[in-house]
Amino acid sequence: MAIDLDRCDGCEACVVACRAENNVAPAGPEQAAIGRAVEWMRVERHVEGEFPNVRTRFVPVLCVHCDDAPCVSVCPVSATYENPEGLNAQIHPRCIGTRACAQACPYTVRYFNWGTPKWDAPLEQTINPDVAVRWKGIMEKCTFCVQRIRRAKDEAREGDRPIADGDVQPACAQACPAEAIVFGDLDDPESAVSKLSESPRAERPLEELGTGPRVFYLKEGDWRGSVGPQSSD
Amino acid sequence: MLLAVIAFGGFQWAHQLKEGLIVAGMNQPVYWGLYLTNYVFFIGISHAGTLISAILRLTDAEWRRPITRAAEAITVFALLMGTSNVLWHLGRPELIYIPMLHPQPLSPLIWDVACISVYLMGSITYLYLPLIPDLALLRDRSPRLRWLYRWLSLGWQGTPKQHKLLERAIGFMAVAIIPIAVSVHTVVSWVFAMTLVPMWHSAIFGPYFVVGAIFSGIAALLIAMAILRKAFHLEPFFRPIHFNNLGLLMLTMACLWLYFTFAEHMTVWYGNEPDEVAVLTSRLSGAFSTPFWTMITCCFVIPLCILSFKRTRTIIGTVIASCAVLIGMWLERFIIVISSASYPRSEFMHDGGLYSPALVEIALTAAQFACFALLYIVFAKLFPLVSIWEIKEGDQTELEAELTETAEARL
Amino acid sequence: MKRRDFLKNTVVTGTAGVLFDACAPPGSDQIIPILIPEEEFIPGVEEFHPTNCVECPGGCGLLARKMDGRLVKVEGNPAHPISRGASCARGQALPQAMYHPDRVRGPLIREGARGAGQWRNVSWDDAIERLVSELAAVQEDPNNTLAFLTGALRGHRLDMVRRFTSTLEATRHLVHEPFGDGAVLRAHALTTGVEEFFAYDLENANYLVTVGASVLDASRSPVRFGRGVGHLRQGRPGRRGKLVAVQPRLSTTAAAADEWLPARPGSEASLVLALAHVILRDELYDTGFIENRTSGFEEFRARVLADFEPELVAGMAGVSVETLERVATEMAMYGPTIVIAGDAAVTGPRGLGTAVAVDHLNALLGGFGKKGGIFFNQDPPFSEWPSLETVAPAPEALFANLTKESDASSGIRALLISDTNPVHTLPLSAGIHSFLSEIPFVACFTSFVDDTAQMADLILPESTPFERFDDDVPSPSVGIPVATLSAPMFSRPLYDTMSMPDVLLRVAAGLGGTVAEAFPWASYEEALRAAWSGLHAASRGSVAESTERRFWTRALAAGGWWDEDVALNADCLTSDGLYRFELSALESIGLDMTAAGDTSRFTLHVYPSTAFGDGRSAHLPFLQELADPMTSVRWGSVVELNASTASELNISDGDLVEITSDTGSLRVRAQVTQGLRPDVVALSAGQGHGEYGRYARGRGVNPFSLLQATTGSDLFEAPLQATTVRVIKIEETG
Amino acid sequence: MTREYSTRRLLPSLILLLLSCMVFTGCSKAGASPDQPIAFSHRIHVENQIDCSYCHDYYEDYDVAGMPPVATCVDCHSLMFEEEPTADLEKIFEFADAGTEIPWVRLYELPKYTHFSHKWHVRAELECQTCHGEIGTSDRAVQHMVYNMDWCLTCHEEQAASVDCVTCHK
Repeated sequence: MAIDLDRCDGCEACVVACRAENNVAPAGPEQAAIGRAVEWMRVERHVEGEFPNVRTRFVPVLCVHCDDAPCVSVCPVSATYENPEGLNAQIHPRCIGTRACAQACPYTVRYFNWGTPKWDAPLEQTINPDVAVRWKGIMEKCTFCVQRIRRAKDEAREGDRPIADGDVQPACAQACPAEAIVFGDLDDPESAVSKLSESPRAERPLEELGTGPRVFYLKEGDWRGSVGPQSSD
Repeated sequence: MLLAVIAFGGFQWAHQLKEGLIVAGMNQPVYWGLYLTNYVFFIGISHAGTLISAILRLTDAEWRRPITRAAEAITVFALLMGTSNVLWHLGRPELIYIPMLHPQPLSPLIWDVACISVYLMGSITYLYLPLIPDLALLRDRSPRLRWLYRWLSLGWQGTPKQHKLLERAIGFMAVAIIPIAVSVHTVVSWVFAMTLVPMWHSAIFGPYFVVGAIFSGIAALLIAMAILRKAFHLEPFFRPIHFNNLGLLMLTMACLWLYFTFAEHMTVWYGNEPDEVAVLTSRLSGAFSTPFWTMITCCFVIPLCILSFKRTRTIIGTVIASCAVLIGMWLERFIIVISSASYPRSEFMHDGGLYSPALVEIALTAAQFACFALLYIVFAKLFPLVSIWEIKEGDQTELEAELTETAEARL
Repeated sequence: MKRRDFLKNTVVTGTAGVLFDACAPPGSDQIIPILIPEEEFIPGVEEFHPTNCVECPGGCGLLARKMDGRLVKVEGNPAHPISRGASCARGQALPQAMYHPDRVRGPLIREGARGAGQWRNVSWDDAIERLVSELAAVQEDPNNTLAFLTGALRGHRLDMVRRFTSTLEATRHLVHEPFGDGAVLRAHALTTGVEEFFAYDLENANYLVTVGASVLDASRSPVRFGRGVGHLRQGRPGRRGKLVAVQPRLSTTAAAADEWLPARPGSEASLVLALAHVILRDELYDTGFIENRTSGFEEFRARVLADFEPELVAGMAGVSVETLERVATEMAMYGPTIVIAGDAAVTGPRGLGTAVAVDHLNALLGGFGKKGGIFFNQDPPFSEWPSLETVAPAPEALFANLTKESDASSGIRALLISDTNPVHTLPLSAGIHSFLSEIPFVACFTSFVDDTAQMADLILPESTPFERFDDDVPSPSVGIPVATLSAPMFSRPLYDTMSMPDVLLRVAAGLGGTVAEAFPWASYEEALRAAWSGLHAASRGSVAESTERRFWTRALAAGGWWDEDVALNADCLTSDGLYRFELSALESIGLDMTAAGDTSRFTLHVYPSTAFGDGRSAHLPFLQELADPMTSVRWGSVVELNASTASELNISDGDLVEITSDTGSLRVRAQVTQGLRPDVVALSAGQGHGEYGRYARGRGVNPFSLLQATTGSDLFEAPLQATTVRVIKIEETG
Repeated sequence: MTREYSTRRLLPSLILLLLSCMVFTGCSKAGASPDQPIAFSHRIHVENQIDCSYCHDYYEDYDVAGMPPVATCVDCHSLMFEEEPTADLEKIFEFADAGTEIPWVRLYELPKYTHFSHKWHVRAELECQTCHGEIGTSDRAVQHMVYNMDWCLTCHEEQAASVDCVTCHK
């Protein structure tokens, strides 16, 4: 996945889209107030400088599906693992809730079900059948919308064709108005995301830790110089 | 009264089982709280016994004879308490057996499980073996519970053959238990050190924890001894000399501990890696400054003042010092666990709530200390806390000589 | 046991259908797919039904995802010219509006005192009978009047209401839309003769200046503007456009911008004209456009050159001369450039001036009709409904102005309210409460008992977009004719609800006579089909079919009709077809703004919330839980203070402060920020509902309660940055 | 003597342990056969050459196999004049007249956190019997077995199907 911070305007459509797609129940005012809100996708805000010269960056933060993930190695029961496609998946029934993975994750993108997720009836009617509803005492995290990947594969298999670039769109990427989020197969050199990952603006979060994140951030470009004088058209 | 505390703890736990950890105080990013703190703390205490008594046994320090068992008992019960924390800590305690069924060898937690279970077995045996002859004694003398003692004493007859066997067994255990004990706390430290979390990811965490463990262990032992001394009138056995010697041992540990603490924080300060410094400042001047400086005082200043002078190195003195050390060491564990967890890498986590323990966590902590005390007392009631046969065995005069000699050496 | 439940129970699959069958809500067993027969409903198979979003003026086309007979999610409709497959946070939360636990599940009649919140359930027949009798009674007495109060309706809902109000005797159509940017529309009308939002060709623009308008968070269409700015930035390899935001607060838009000009509230018009001054002075304007397609240029030029030298404006606006000079030059050099005005900047005494000044600036840069510039909306070729013999309807009046007139309500005997919540979004001082209390009969079309509905006598529950026929003509659009169409995705609504146009039809029938004749349709669907037959007749655009019937089906399936091939146009509709450099609106604009004398008072800046807009989305838990992009606040509100101001007042983050205006005061936690002018405090609209379902009730504070009501006749909605307030720290004990 | 002394004491506890193990393992066993509202016989229908898909009309193309609406039953049974009406046949028509479906009692249910598709298993040419046993020749529907993950995995490994967790877990 590649996220273009220059396009991102912090509208947080991705955050709600993710909630709706993955059945993330709201924690409610009391719990949210003490840091129990679950957001597989959240938008971090970095404000620098003093009035009036303030620079702001919005950074959508989600599981970066590390190539060499700290969370995977610390789990005592391999409830989280890296699948052949490079997704870091969380297998809920196996999880026993040591929260070691959460503590080990340098990106703090693993979330724990402190209590039983609540849906005031009939809100539970909006639950997406493709995604399991988690229960108390287990970890959960971004799956890159694995259920959508599965559907896309099924369709590809149905029409027996290979799965094409852009067939799979996670909820966040689909919702993003600015088209800042691009998802695809990094192993396919032709895919849009591979090309973006080659961009000079591309950088990987906390790469120095050697986690090998699979999410690239394209940092903001400089306006000057990138635009020639007024073109007649 | 202890029972009441335990009962309340149990009730709170039931509540937590029903509602989930939502009733506890932990949050994001502080996923680990008081339970882990207690876990590390008790495991630390456990090093008292076995390690000390084993070392002393091997070095044939004669003065050890009366105190070994008291120490070994601490080990076993502290371990039980420590491991029990895993139950409260887990999100799904009902699945606590899964790590045995599907272990994931790369996980430090699995190493932990392995080491601690071995250690627990080991120390129980190590407590049990020297107990056998005394049990036999009880079987023959005690007015009540004979069936129990008979069952436990495995038909000990005190024949030379059995003695030889026992001695060898004890000798072997004494050797075996030391590396295990050391490994246990090293591994416990690795649970933290193996992550990339600021101020956990440190190479000296292993020895640091071991030192801390022995440190707190001695403290616990001293307190226990003092209490038993009063409660069971064991003055003849637990003599000032014991407190004196252990006090000195503790003093050394205090210095060692300070050295490690200093080294740990110094490197961070000098390295000046922003995320790590964030944690450091929180300890030195930030949210965790109070516990931090209390810790320094309790773990170093107080013991130093009391233990370095013979005049104050009395029973009372050492006990006061020990209490201080225990408090300090608990705080140390607390700070290590919580402060690092509270300040994750800033680039990706801005608003993280600070952690404050909830009722259930405090209740369970109290319950554990109570339970620990209770078990210890029960044990003391049922079994002789002083190894009768060993003292018998050790020729009195020889012992006296050894004692005075060491005493003179100190003066 | 219904077959569907039976299926849910029997199929071997882990669908949530099974999971939650136990706690299925009452009435949910009415949910039956409409497009495919009940028998064909297969668990685990997804369907997508096009619908339209009603949360904001954006008018996105959506696809609603249905599984196991339930609405589980919405996505943007990829074909729709506005959404292009995307959606915003508010759109994503929409399904929760349908399954909200506190939805009104059937018509309610007030029991006990007004506002007491005691209701009696009645059947639709009774409800409509009541409505008819009330309206009939009003009609009898000639000096009675009836008023229909709505938000800024679009599509044929608006036509239905207009038709209704114009057929009934002595009936007024009142409008209240707090962030409706009415001044911008008026300005457009004055300068170009087009009283509609412009369409901006952002994809091809290089330079975008927003004056007050937070186009990326809440104003107008976050989705359309979000995509536009995305392209402006990185859509074209080697060319990166620039975004400049002029507003006192660092809004999400300003934060995303390359440059933020924190102009003093009220100085925007002068600032814009100062930019114009530089462009005129240095003769950087588009001479071709000025000469051929505008009128009144010279007068404008004279005025601007005379009165708005950057040196003079800079001090007043709090923006340096250099910045003004530079930005103006950049605008001219690195075009195509678009300037957009909106929100707080276009309210209050100088609001219209600002809007007009911005139009003029666009004209100077020759933005109209240029690639990467400004175009006018084109209406879809709907066929007209049979014309009425009665006189044309009186133009919509602004509710905000009406309420404050002392004997305003004297004539009004009955009031119908739809798609607006004035009790929440009007300043307290507007006297809305007394206004309503003087009206004998108030009826509300709404899905929820909100602050206004609480004051009603009759509540007529609305169907959600997923349960009703509806159409929409997005505004602002993208310059091509676009009509969104949505059909119910369930054969029956979840609850006993009916959409407002259908109710009007039944009421009209009940009233009989000319009114009944004016509404010759059995259902709103029929009325829509009648109108949409025009699109079929046009036989162009995205849906072209042989028969009208097939056209309708295809249009329903496609989610609307639009014509991408039509040529964009920007021909002014003024008398002479030229752009008019209107000056009268600029009369009031000058340099008379003196620096605030009383330093203990701050200007209160009220802005639309990213999550809630004007507050109409505040009832959705997903949005309440959403951390605001700039303040990170959830489930509540904070007041933003500049860091230096805060330290002067000895206020730090999280302190409880009291904000007092002449008309009210409220207590809220403070948030200290660098992203705000020191002489301004900022509060977000949207929270502080007295009634609006369990998730919104009593959450946060409502800044409208502090605002002073509009004064004078030609003003628009309440001024959002003309109120001054005092801020004091509240010492909390314990 | 020491040894035997102790072993004798240990024996009872060992036996106790064994017993408890047996109890636990005994908990999950297949073969459940709840009483259905109608004594439906798969055998008879199969012998009458009625294809599975006639009633379970989704199993080839969808995740779920599907259960027939009562209408499907009526379609045939209302035409078979020669068959003598039994009480159970009557019930069919009762349900049909009442406009309610037959509340069959469910035999197989997979956990909520798993994803299963009949389609791909049918396309992989698995016999129905593999999972559902000899239901086609029995007069009473009996739960063939309780599926557990190991069972699934063994087959997946044999068939070289995906054994990636997220293939089935959701």
